[in-house]
Amino acid sequence: MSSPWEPKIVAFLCHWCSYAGADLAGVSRIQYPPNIRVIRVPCSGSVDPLYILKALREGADGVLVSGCHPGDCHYLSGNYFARRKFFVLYELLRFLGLEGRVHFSWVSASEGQRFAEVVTSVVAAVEKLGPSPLAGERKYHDLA
Amino acid sequence: MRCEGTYTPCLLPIEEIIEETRDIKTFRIRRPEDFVYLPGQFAEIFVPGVGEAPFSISSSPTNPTFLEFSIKRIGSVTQALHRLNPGDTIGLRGPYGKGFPLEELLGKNLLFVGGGIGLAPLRSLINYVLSPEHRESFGEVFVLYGARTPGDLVFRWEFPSWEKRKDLTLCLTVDEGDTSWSGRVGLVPNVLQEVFTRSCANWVGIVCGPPIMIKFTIKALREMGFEARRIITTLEMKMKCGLGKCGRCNIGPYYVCQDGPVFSYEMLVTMPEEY
Amino acid sequence: MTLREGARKLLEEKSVQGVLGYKRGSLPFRTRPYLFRNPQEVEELVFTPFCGTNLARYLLRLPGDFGKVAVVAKGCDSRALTVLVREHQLKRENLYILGVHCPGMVDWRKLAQWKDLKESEVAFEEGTILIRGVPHPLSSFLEASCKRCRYRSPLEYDILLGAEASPFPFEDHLAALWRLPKEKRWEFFAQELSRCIRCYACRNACPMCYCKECFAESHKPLFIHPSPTLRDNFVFHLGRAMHLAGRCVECGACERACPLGIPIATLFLAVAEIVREHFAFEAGASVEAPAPFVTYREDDPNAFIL
Amino acid sequence: MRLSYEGRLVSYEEFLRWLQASKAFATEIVLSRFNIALPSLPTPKSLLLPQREELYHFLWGKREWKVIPLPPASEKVLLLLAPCEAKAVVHVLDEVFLKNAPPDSSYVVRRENLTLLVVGCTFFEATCFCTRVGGHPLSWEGGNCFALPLPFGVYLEGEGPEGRALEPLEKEELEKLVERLAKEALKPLPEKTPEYLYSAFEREVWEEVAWGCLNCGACTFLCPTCFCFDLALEGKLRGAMVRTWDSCMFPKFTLHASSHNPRANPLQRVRQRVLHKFSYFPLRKGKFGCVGCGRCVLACPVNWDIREAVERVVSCAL
Repeated sequence: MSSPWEPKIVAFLCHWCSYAGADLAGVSRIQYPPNIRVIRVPCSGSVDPLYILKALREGADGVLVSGCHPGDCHYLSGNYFARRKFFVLYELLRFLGLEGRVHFSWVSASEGQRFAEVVTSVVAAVEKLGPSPLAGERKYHDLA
Repeated sequence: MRCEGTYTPCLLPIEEIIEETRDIKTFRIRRPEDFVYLPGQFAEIFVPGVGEAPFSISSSPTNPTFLEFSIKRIGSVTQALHRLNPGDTIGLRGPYGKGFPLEELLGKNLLFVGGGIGLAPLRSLINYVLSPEHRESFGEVFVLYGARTPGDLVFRWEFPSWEKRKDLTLCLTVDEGDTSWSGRVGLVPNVLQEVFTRSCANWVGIVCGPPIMIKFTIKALREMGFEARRIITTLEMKMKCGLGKCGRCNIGPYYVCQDGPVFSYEMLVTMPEEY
Repeated sequence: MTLREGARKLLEEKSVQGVLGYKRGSLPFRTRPYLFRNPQEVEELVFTPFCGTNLARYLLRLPGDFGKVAVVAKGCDSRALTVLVREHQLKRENLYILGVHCPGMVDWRKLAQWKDLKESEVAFEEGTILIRGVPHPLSSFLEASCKRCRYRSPLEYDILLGAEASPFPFEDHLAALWRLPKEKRWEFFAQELSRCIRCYACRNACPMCYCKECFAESHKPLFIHPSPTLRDNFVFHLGRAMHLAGRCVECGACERACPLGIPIATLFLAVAEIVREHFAFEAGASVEAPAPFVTYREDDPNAFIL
Repeated sequence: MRLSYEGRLVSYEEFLRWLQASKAFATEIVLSRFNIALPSLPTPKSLLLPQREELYHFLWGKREWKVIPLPPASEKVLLLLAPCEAKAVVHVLDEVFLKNAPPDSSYVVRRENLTLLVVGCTFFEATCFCTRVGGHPLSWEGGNCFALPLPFGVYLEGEGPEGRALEPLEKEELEKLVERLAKEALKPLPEKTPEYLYSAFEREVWEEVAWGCLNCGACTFLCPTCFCFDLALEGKLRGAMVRTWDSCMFPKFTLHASSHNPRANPLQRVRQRVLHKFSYFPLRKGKFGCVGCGRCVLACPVNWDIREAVERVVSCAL
């Protein structure tokens, strides 16, 4: 019943840039792996590190947070604040030996191609790591 | 009701949903044959994917075909319940608790005082008493029911059938009337002293409603001369198991889920005030 | 002036409503926080290398109208007080800080191997601990957070009492962990985090965890399940670590509180280290410097971003 | 059940061989006394009432909900535990999960598969107070067998390996031990303790007693008698109803959906823990809900001591 493992990646995308970038990738018919589940957020600065941890807890093998390039934030400085939080989380996860599961990127609304490249590289990185050691929910999948 | 495992619910479809007020709905489900219960008992309702919560049964055990639960939208489980439609599945386990002390009520006149959704457990007993097979075992029935506004009165669809009867006095009141309301306006404990003017001999007061209403109604009943053991009320506590095991509904030496939820005022005064 | 004299004077002069300090516990080598209300009680006030509880935690529980309170503070405690004052949880004018030099906190659990050891059989000397007359290096009995302590004397105080304690070597167990391959690190943390029973002792002992409702117990939204699986424990401890970024004063109260002896402070110390190294900030070390997460620089680290 | 002195003596080697042949677990208290390698448990509770237990699974599939009951997986186990811990199983856990109808279906299975080997105590630790609450270091009430580690071998009663009778000198040694323990034992709490405490519910002394407590759950989770649990759902379209330990120390324990909380402040929760063990449970079941193992005293981050709390309140109520 169980199909081969495919990484599941939760992507928090800023409404003003990366989400539009993902849209552009779509309408431009740029191919990228279908492993991401997109959650649209108003700004990368609104992504509490808890959301990222929660995504991992709920069974995501990887998480991608993508916002506007530095200087381009719709709310002027949301992504700068986000960068500090993400850096600490990134380093902390690295300290725990869980690097490579949580990724951050800056992708603007005009960078459809770049969005596809980011997703491709994130999926490849997570694929290399294999299933997340935290994704325990998966066991209920055998019920059906 | 038999199910494999002490905490496993039986899945049943909702037959009918009655909209009582803007935040209260009555859910009707088919009564499983082995679901034997008494008025005042409760059951745990499981909403798949959301959670489980205890609710008192608002239908009378004399009704063989269905069970009713009147549920106010407050927490996550009740919110999920309110989103369900007839035909949707819920889980049921129970009945739990002790229910009203029917033996002690035999031959007595019964004064029911309900507030808001607190009428739900009382309704089970009222309809039990009114049923042809039990009516003769009890004396007079007086029902005083109040709610915040006319729109908050539950079971209004049933009141005509109660009002028709000669052996029941129904008195409704609201804290705050509106243009459609021609009835009484006033807080339940105050109205009680106005409308219930008989001698309290051989009467038992049965009170259920929000904690503050219970508190003042009991005070009023005491002033009217009701003995502590002749005042019966129900307590509400956070519950999980319903079986006196999980520990959270513990008040003094009692577990509300197992020894209650119905308590006499006589018992209540011996308990620490942590409810 | 000794600590007791100082405390007694404050209470006798009625310049404070109480002195928050430590008194001897019911078991050897244990102390417990206590609010001394009258000068006679002060005889029981102690300060030993077993006073690890961060008293700032208890200030948060005093009623709002308590008035002025004196508090015994080591280096880390004084940092906690500074952070709490900055975060408007405490009023500096309501505090009288009785600063004490910290001798380093000793892990009482490490003394359990000596059966029926009495307090009188243990003595402290320059960098050593004498147990039944036998000297042992003090550092092997110290709490991990104390071994990498930078501020053994309080940074903020109204009066500084007692003799300066002798120094002990700085020992960085974080660096040793960083040197391990990442698989080994995860193995270590996964094992330690799985042991957690989520009694929340670490959180409740933490002076910085004063939220009215913790995300760990919140039902709406629900972040984690109450059962202690690795993934839920992971979110709990990392979530807390993120909440403590730039706020953790490295007191190690969490680790001391853990009934299972999980080296949980490691996570929070690591975060404090990251913040120190990259954002040049130390919680409670300065009153003026802005907290790291309420400010930013355009040249903050960016290389980790794709 | 007290010592009959009619038991038998086996050598340590033989005893260990027998343990290894049976599937034996030991609690940490017992292990600290034996130098043997057995899988350890913090308390017997972790075996009978695991901290996480999936009660049933549910799933949405083929346009309908399904509930799948999970039969408890349990193997025959020999559990080595101290007399106080055995009392916790027999006096409290069995009382709540077996005798209090209806019995808890998964507890029943696990309990049936459990053989209790009570290991007698030859000394009191600084945290011990079993004799205060009606226990005894050599009692094996409710156990299937009893073992007492002595200098010359293991004294056994009940089930277990064959052995030889005690020599008169050995018997004398055993009697001496019993005498010494009797001398060192703390005297029991006043018989009316539950009533005293109950009557002191509203006393101000609670404020002083509850003051230092941090309101964490370390004591309740490590307590062998604390049985309170939570039923919490996991998953949305498929998942499980999970039973997990809960603690009366947590503010959410009694929080109603309406946001009313009968025990909202820390003092009330500390009082609940003390009274439930020393007053409510005894008034209901006729025996203390505390067995005096002292784990909570040892585990407390701030050395809050339940022994002192009980004594303080009882002395106020007298």
